[in-house]
Amino acid sequence: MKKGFLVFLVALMSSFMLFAGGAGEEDSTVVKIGVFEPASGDNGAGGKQETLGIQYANYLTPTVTIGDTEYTVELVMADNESSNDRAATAAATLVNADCSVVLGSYGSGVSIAGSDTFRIAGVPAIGITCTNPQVTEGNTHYFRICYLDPFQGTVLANYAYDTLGARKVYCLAKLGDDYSGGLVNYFIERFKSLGGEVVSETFPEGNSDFTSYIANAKNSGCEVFFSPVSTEAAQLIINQADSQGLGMPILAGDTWDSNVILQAAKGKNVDITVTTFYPEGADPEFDAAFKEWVNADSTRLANNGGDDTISAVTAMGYDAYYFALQALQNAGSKDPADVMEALWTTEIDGVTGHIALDDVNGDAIRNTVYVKHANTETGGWDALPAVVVD
Amino acid sequence: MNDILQLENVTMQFGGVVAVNNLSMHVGEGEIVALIGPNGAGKTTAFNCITGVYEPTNGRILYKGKPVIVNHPSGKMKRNYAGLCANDYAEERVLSPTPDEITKMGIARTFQNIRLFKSMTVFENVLTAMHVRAKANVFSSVFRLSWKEERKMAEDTEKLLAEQGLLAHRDDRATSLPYGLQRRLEIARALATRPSLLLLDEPAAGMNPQETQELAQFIREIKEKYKLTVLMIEHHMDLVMRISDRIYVLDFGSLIAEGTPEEIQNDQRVIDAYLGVAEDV
Amino acid sequence: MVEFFHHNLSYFLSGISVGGQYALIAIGYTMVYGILRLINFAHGDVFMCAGLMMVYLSASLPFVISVPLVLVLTVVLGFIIERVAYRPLRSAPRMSVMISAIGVSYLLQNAALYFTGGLAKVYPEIPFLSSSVTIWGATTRVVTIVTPFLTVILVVLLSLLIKHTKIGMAMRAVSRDFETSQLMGIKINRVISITFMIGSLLAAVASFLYFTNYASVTPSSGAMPGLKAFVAAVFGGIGSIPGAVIGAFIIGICENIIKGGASIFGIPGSGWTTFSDAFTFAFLIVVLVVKPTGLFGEKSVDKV
Amino acid sequence: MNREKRNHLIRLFVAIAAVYLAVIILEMTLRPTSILFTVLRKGAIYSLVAVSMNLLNGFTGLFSLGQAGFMLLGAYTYAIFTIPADVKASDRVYRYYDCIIGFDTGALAGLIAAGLVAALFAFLIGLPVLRLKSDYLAIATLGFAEIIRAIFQWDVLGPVTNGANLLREYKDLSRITLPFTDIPFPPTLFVFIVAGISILLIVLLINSSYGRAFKAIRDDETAAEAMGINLFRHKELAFVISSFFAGVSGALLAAFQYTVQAQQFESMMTYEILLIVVIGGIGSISGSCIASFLYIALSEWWLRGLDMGKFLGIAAPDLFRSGFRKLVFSVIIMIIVLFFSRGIMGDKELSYARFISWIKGFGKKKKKGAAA
Repeated sequence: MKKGFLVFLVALMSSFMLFAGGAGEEDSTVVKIGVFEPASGDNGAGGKQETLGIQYANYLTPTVTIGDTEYTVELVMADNESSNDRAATAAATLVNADCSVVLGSYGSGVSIAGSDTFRIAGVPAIGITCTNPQVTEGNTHYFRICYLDPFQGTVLANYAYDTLGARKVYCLAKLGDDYSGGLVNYFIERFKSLGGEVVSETFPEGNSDFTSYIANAKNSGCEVFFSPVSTEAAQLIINQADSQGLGMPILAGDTWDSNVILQAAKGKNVDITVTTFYPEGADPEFDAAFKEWVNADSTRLANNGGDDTISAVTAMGYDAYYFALQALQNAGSKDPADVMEALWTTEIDGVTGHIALDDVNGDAIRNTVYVKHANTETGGWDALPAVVVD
Repeated sequence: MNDILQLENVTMQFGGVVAVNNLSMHVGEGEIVALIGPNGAGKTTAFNCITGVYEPTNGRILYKGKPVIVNHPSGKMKRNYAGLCANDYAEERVLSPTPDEITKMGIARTFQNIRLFKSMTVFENVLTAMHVRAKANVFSSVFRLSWKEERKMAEDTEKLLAEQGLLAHRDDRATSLPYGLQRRLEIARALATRPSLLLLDEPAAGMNPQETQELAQFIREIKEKYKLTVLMIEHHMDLVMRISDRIYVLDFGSLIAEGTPEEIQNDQRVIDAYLGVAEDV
Repeated sequence: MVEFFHHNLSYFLSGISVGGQYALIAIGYTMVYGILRLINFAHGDVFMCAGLMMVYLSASLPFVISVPLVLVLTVVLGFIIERVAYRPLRSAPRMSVMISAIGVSYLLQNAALYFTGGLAKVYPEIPFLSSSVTIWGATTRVVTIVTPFLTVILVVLLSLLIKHTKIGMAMRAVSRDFETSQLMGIKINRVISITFMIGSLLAAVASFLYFTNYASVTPSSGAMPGLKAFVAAVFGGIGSIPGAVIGAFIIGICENIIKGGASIFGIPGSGWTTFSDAFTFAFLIVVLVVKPTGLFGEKSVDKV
Repeated sequence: MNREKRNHLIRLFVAIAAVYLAVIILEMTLRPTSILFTVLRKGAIYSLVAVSMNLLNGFTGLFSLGQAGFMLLGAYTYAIFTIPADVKASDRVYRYYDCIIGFDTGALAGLIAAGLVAALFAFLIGLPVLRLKSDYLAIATLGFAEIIRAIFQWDVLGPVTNGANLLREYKDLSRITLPFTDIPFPPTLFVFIVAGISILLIVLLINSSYGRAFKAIRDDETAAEAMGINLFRHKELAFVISSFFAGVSGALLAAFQYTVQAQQFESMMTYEILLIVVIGGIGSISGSCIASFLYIALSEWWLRGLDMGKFLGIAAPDLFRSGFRKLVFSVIIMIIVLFFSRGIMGDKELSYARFISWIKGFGKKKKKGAAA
């Protein structure tokens, strides 16, 4: 009986090996684009929304003409689980699947962690919303189409100091998280240079009790609560801030631009302001068509967080796809090395604005930060004036 | 004759229960001494005190004339101590070596409920006991720089097994042996630590008269061969009477008699202890 | 002193509240350990599953139905886990059973991961429990206040059950001596099943309290509270119910004091909060080194 | 008797040589990004840590759950030692802190340092903790692993550990070169050599006089003590040695991953390793190795399709969505745990004779099945 089962197991495993090994015959008219995004873990919600943007763009434009041949674009997904140690293997999966270019990831830590795998394989990667400078710094294979944390942090610090009039700010980052840690760091740098005072703390992985941090913010006499953490933690913070009566504005970065936040904040006594890449309504045509597409399928709707609010990361994902296609066309080949070369000079006009990369690190040249305020009655975003920095 | 082992006023108290009470005894070099008494008399506890498993509450134990275990009641026990001679050793330095240190000094033991190394073969059981006398440190042992010593240990083990008539079972799992042979293996294993004093805890337990007889012979043989002194706990009176030079009798933790087999056989207190005293007498 | 207490009331409140929640989970650990000598690693995940069940059930059912239903389903889950994953291994070495527990924990987490799609689920607001109250200047939720009282009531009920009912007596007998009580005609399997069911029931109650406070459930939500509760059980002397409860409250309160350390003691933030989890363990190790079987644990003597 | 032993050794040697030859050939023929290499490297690393854990749990009977903590120590030591001094001085890695360590070493020195630091910590931790028994020891070691993790994330130590942030640009597998040259060392071979030598040392230890003493402690502490084996000293020895190799494997893991962060060394990692040890068979070195490769291959490779919409040629994106792989994987684990509770190898080692008899038994079974 047991031995029979063993035979079965061995047979099963050998079949796994067969199928996993031979990924099937190569189709010469297919070009593969890797999607290196988290579908689970802390950043799962954001990763899924970003992926939706890519999928939507792929749905609209499933082919690309490189040279004279028309290629079908195949998206290869790999879930990096929002975890830095899984990122390397997820990246290896994409590389192994012969992707010409990789998009992602949401979250800076995983991008940094996966970066070397792409470097060694010589596959270019396009960061979509990973804002930490270290992603692209000092390498030639990682590009990015969004603005960077020093920029965003400066904008946020100015906003807290000038617009909100705060002189003492409470900063909360997640321990070991490159995104929140980095952004808080640049925020503090700027805020202190403006003459403000900060109280800075971190919370460990897996923490779900924020009441003490909220009490700390209240007790230390801070005027703004700055916490650019993952949406997962954000939900908890909003909830506990409401029940404990935080009584000060909450300020956050691009991660909080998500309907997860809106849902959590709806009907609560909280004051949330975020900075982001794209405000819904900036391109009504795109908005309407995307909403229709999302509403047509329950899985898509679920992946978008249950409603059809458009997150900035979705718009960025959408632009990233077209940016990659443009690069493929410019390269005139689907060879990763050629694409990498072509990316430096690729430019497009996307829904989030004009995208061109600088020639130092391959970062996007952007000067606009959009600001949104959560409307706790309607459960939507109110757009505030965008900040343009020269 | 020199005393190899001396117990002076050894008391072992667990909470309020005095398991061994003011036990004093001595074992001469080359003797076979038996420790007998009804169940629960404290015999094994006394063994455990000698071998360092328990730290006696009070008293002193000397090995080859040197004190090796010394203790006196302290802390909470100071108030609760129910034994005698509480202050006799108060001034002395407390000595409480662990069982392995006792073994290194040259006292080896067997157990009442056989405790062989279950996963090992007969050969490995004995070989393992040689570890205590090995000189190699962990590096030379791992890198096999001490292969000579290692080979010597294996040879000694083979020799020991051959002498005990266990060579035929060399590669059997220790626990697969018949009961009598397991007891014998335990003795062989104890011998592998090269003791001068061997403590046997009920070596004949569970044996039939035939096996018991063989055991008596066997104990005498190894005593001669390895120049041992033997202290044993035993219930089989014929075995005790046949091979012991002297006998100590324990009852309720206290020593009630001491003497040669003949003396003990005729001692009224011993007979009472074993058969019970009628209430109205 | 009063001033100090008043000023930092919110820390103590959340400490006591989270302590009560840990206590309810810890009882499940300690009872199972008392009887089977098994660290039931899956217990924290049973707690998480209770939370997820509530999320899904309350979406379509009113609370009057969904709350009891969650209690029942969690008890069933506890029963099934014991039946499927632990009972077949009753005669296997202890390590195998523990591995099985780790396996179940892994399975529950991954099942939750698959069905939730890896996203945090918003926990429904249970009326009354979720509303805010202000006590002595500290704003908090009703659940924070309710938790310690509910915990104490449940613990008292449980102690009465164990002291005075037949099944309670059987439990005590089994935890004292497994083999003998079997020989005495106690139906071991039944006792073990009931132990698991009680543990799961308390975990379900804890899940209402805990998730109402923290509002979202993820597949890994059970891991940390589970580990903390387990530490509390060891801390109090594993196998002892009062020990587990006291241990849980101590750990809950200490943890919140550490998190508030910068504010409470006026020490500027030098990363105190990094140690809020590690502290629990440091405390445990100190206790174990001083008293190897925990605060109320019984000393076991090896028979030689 | 002796000839049998010699034959056994020769077969063993040939088998090991064949494995290494296969690795070299694969490394020369396949493209370097093949997923097979990921599996081989990670499998070898996990083999080493599983064997080191087996030394404690399987051979010495010490129920320790601190392996992830010692891997963390090893990984960080390796990374900190081998980040080039000029990178340390720049803000490429130490962005928010000024690194106070001014030197750097080669990979080999880094590996040894990794082991030594882990061993040193193990020595200190062992002093209080190893007096505890069974489950209490387990929870205390688990606790120490968590404390180590917290310490390495502490801001104050930022100038050394880079706080809780990633470490990178150290001598990862792509940067390791042949000694005294700039020729890159074949990465998979490197992992296999380091892990292989380490496992060999552990095997030698287990078969030495000290190894027998460890096994004696596992079988019966009281009897072992009565045979003159100092419990504490031998437990401490096993703990330190096991941690040394856990540290080395942590260093290898760091080299394999290109980046390393304290966050990942959580208790789940220790459970994973324990699972591997038990699946392979407690007390079996070859079992631990086989189980590691199977475990990694299943989770990282063969079942990947379950997450990506297409598996065994069946495309069902709604069923095979993210997370399904882990679900299936944990079901497989449960089945193994429940039906093969002694693991793949029990406490036996893989040998030619056993393999042959296993195959033979297999044939018989099959024939019977065919007849029926």
